Amino acid sequence: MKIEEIRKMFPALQGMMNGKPLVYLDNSATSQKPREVIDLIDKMNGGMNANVHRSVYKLGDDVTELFEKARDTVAKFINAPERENIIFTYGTTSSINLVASCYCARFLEHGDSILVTGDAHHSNLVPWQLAAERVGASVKILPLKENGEWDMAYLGNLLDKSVKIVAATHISNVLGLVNPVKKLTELAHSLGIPVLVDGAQGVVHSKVDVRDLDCDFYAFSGHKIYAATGTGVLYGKKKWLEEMPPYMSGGEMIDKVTYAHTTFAGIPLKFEAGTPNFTGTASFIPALDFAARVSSGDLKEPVEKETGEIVKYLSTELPKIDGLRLYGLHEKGNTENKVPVFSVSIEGCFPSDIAQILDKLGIAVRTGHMCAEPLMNRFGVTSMVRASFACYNTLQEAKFYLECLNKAVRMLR
Amino acid sequence: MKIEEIRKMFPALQGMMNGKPLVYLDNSATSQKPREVIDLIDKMNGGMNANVHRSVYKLGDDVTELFEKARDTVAKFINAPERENIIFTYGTTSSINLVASCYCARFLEHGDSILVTGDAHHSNLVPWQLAAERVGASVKILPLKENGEWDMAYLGNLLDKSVKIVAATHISNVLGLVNPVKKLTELAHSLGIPVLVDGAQGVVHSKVDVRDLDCDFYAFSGHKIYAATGTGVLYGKKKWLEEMPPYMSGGEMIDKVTYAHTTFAGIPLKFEAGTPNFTGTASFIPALDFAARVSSGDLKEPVEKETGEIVKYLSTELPKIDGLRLYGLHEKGNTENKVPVFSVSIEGCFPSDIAQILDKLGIAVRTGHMCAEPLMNRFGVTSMVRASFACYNTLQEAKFYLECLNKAVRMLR
Amino acid sequence: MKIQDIENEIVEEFSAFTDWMDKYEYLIDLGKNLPIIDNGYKTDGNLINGCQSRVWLSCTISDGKLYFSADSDAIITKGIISLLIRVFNGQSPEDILKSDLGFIDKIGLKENLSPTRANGLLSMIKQIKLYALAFSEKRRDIKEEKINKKEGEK
Amino acid sequence: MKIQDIENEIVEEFSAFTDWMDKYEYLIDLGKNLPIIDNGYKTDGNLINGCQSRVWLSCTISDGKLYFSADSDAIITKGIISLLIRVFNGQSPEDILKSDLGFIDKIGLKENLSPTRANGLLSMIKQIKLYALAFSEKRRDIKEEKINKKEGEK
Ligand SMILES: Cc1ncc(COP(=O)(O)O)c(C=O)c1O
Ligand SMILES: Cc1ncc(COP(=O)(O)O)c(C=O)c1O
Repeated sequence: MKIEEIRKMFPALQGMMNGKPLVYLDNSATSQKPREVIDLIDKMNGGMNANVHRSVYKLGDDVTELFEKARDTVAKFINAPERENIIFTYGTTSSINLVASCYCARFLEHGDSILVTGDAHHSNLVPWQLAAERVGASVKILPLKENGEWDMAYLGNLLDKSVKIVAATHISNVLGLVNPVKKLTELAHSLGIPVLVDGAQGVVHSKVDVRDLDCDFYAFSGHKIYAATGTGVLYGKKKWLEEMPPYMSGGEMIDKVTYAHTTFAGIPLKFEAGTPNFTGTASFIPALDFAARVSSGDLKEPVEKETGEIVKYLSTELPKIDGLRLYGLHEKGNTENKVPVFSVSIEGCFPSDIAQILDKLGIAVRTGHMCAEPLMNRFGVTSMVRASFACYNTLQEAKFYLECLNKAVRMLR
Repeated sequence: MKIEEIRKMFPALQGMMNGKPLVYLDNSATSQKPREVIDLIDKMNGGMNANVHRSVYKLGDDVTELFEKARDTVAKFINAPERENIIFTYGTTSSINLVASCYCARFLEHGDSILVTGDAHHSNLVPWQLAAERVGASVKILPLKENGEWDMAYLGNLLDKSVKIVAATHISNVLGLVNPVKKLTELAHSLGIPVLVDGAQGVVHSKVDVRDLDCDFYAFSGHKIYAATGTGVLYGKKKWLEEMPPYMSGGEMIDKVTYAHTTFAGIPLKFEAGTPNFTGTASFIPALDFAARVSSGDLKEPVEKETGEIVKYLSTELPKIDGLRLYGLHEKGNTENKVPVFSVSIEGCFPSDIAQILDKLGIAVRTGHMCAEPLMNRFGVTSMVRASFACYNTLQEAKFYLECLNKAVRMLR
Repeated sequence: MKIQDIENEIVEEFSAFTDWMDKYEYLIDLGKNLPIIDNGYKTDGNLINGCQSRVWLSCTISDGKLYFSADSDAIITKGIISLLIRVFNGQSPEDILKSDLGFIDKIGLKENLSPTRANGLLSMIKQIKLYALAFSEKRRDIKEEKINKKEGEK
Repeated sequence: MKIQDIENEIVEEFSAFTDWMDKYEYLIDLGKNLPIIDNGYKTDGNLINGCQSRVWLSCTISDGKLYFSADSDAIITKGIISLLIRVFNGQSPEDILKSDLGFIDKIGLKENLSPTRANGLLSMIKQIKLYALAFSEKRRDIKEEKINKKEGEK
């Protein structure tokens, strides 16, 4: 019943699709927004709107204050040591591109290498490929085991002196496994190698503490964690952020500009060129307030309970479908580190056919390579069907999904 | 009276500041939003929300359609030949950085140069400085005349074979003069040199036709033209966009990805890495629908009339204030190419003092270097006071501004 | 039979279905029965990449009429392809160029042709029209022959 | 006089003003009368960059008490500086470190100390406290002397 109350906070969940009540299971692609987020954006667009920083009037003060409060909120949410560790970007992709561009410009040289985990989203692979190409460095891949876990056995060999940075997936958007990021970071640090964590899914499905993880960078998107689209975060340790050159330039990220030469502001502004998405970014405040209730507040217990049941249910029931392969499950059916993200392929049933039938039944799932083509190749498929659940999804929806999936399979075979 | 009706479409204009009715004259920094924009964003956040591209369910189709319709809307608004000419970015700054990075990566070499107009906003200067620095090229500046116009006499000498691109300001955010961009482009093209136009203000205050201007790139921000924050446009000719390497990478901008190598999608997607700000970007539809009414529709006449009167009034009355210098006015008091952006300095009155007093009177203006420090240096000041008017501002507000400015001066002297 | 008549015929057939499930089951059946393209023609040259599913299309001309065979890895897509082929097969390039395929909307499959679905169908229709265009221009001076996509694009 | 007492005195004085204009006019007057910092001290070392306006601050110690002189290119900022100097001048480093400047809020000038205004005032207060900190730690082993910002920061 608690989940039903949570659902009421999200207007989108009251919607219909193709004449059926919407069952939204594409949360790893983007989350729905709680009422408080919608209202804040509405309020800002409707009046609390003025460009941030350096204005000398009340309205501008108010918006700037909100924008900077969002920085405090994010810092607190991931337990960053200081607010200056938080750079606002436009999403995980732009956060990672920033590091791939600026860290590598400063620290990557010909012959060096970058280690990327094999479950990487394109956004945490391609920027490194391009950065490596630019200087003649290479990208190495940490292989995956058959069940989707990192194959840590390879790590010793891969982590050598040539590696200048490790790019790791906290939780893969395909496999839904919480990876041993802390352990990886310890190992990398023992060789003096920094670690960037792609937390696009990790920040949604686990309680993130960047000081505990001790990672050097942590990237995530606002739109996947209840905030507005076009918002993102890059957490970085100060020592790196201060050493790195700026990424984009222009606007208020400067110290002094002449026609001949420019010096730059300190962090975080150095990395925030141009007018930021101040309205969207301010929505981190209500979004993360809500997320904190889920990860450590009053909603933790009911959500954990429901999610746990969903994971158990689908981990057990999905494989009963004839010819179905479920990707990303810890050995011996251990569901401890599994989050409610279920990617499958089913013999004789093409993913987009399944999704089309589910669509007619009101269910939104994702199919295709899910921006992880090499991962598809790893498992010998071109496409999967993914159902990804959020804190507002119910066991009942999981059951309905299974029922409809079975129906689709019957129709297609 | 027509203007009063326009004002009613903007909820923010009904607001108060410091207990006084808000007189918002900081429109060059960011515009207020019409009801239709606010409502669309509200509707999307409240239900019409799913990640764009490649989804196989109705909700995703609907959002994708809206996002792509925004592309058509923008293309039509600036008369781009094809929808593929339109790249969605996060603002003018990110549009210009994209070109400075990708065009220069491909076409700028050691010893080359870039010509930037002397009225450039930092966002159209610093990215070129950094791009030039990277390869050992230089940045040349087209000087300004005392009245703020480009000094075209220098152009012949400056435009030589070493110049690989010209970065021009359509309308300066400080001077408010419509620059002869078409003429500049003709000259540059006669030498085979492409031209990027910073249209952050130009797109708001003039009817932009990129085919008529014949510029190679045109950049602008959504938030200054009634759309959501965190949105922007880069128009580019296909021949350049196709030749340029991608900027950010990751997400759906790929063709094929393997661990070893990646190939990229065609334009425009090649330049749109990661989840775009789809909700914000969709707001270009109602925003530009409104802007089109102002630039060429039923609101053109009343707005032109009111704006014309504001320009005449302030161009005449401001200079009557003792010790006041008004920057950016065509010779002989010609106000034809002047848009309602008025930057001044007043002897013995420091800009931020003036703004603080105006703030108490409900008036929002901007002070400081306005992201154009070299331009301040050019005129021997560190700071100005700028009042910038939008289609919804009235002559009455201009009069009130003048009255309050006089009051501030009296208090400060 | 004229394109418009075949379209009408299909609309008539689909009017018998009372809900989407019957319709989809019919499409799936059609898809299953679509004569698989000769493996020889399932080449990269005949491939239309659609992100969600791939479509292969090959075209033959005989007696001034065009004939198509096609395949897809998605069965519903294949079912729709089979409808398209039924409409287009044996038609003249000119008639194909003129057709607007209004029946797709009428039988309620519009979303399958939307560019957002990226299932290759839209590109396939574009390709069919390109073939038709190529033949309508070339037919006077070409022999009956099989051409592959690359030629059709010229 | 103690810091708190001076603060109370200022609050008392400001309570006479019925509207913001009187208050601002008073501040402007104060600003005009603020003894301009010796040009010799208007150095880069004493400059606090505040984007909207610049502030120069110099500090002297005498008899274990701190004395400040300052300037700004904005007159209202200067007026507020003059209030701050009135509060801090002749105080011991320890008392300065303990002060919370609650009077600024009480007299309704809070927004002037907000970081968003970037007028240098907040940095100036930080700098004053840094001086106080430096002297409270060093006073036992230093002679009375003038120090510049760089030293104060140590
Ligand atoms: C002329 C000009 N160029 C560029 C910009 C930068 O725009 P944004 O901050 O939206 O990226 C602005 C806005 O301040 C501007 O007025
Ligand atoms: C693991 C992972 N990394 C990166 C991204 C990219 O995020 P965005 O598209 O918001 O930049 C995603 C989202 O699809 C993701 O799931």
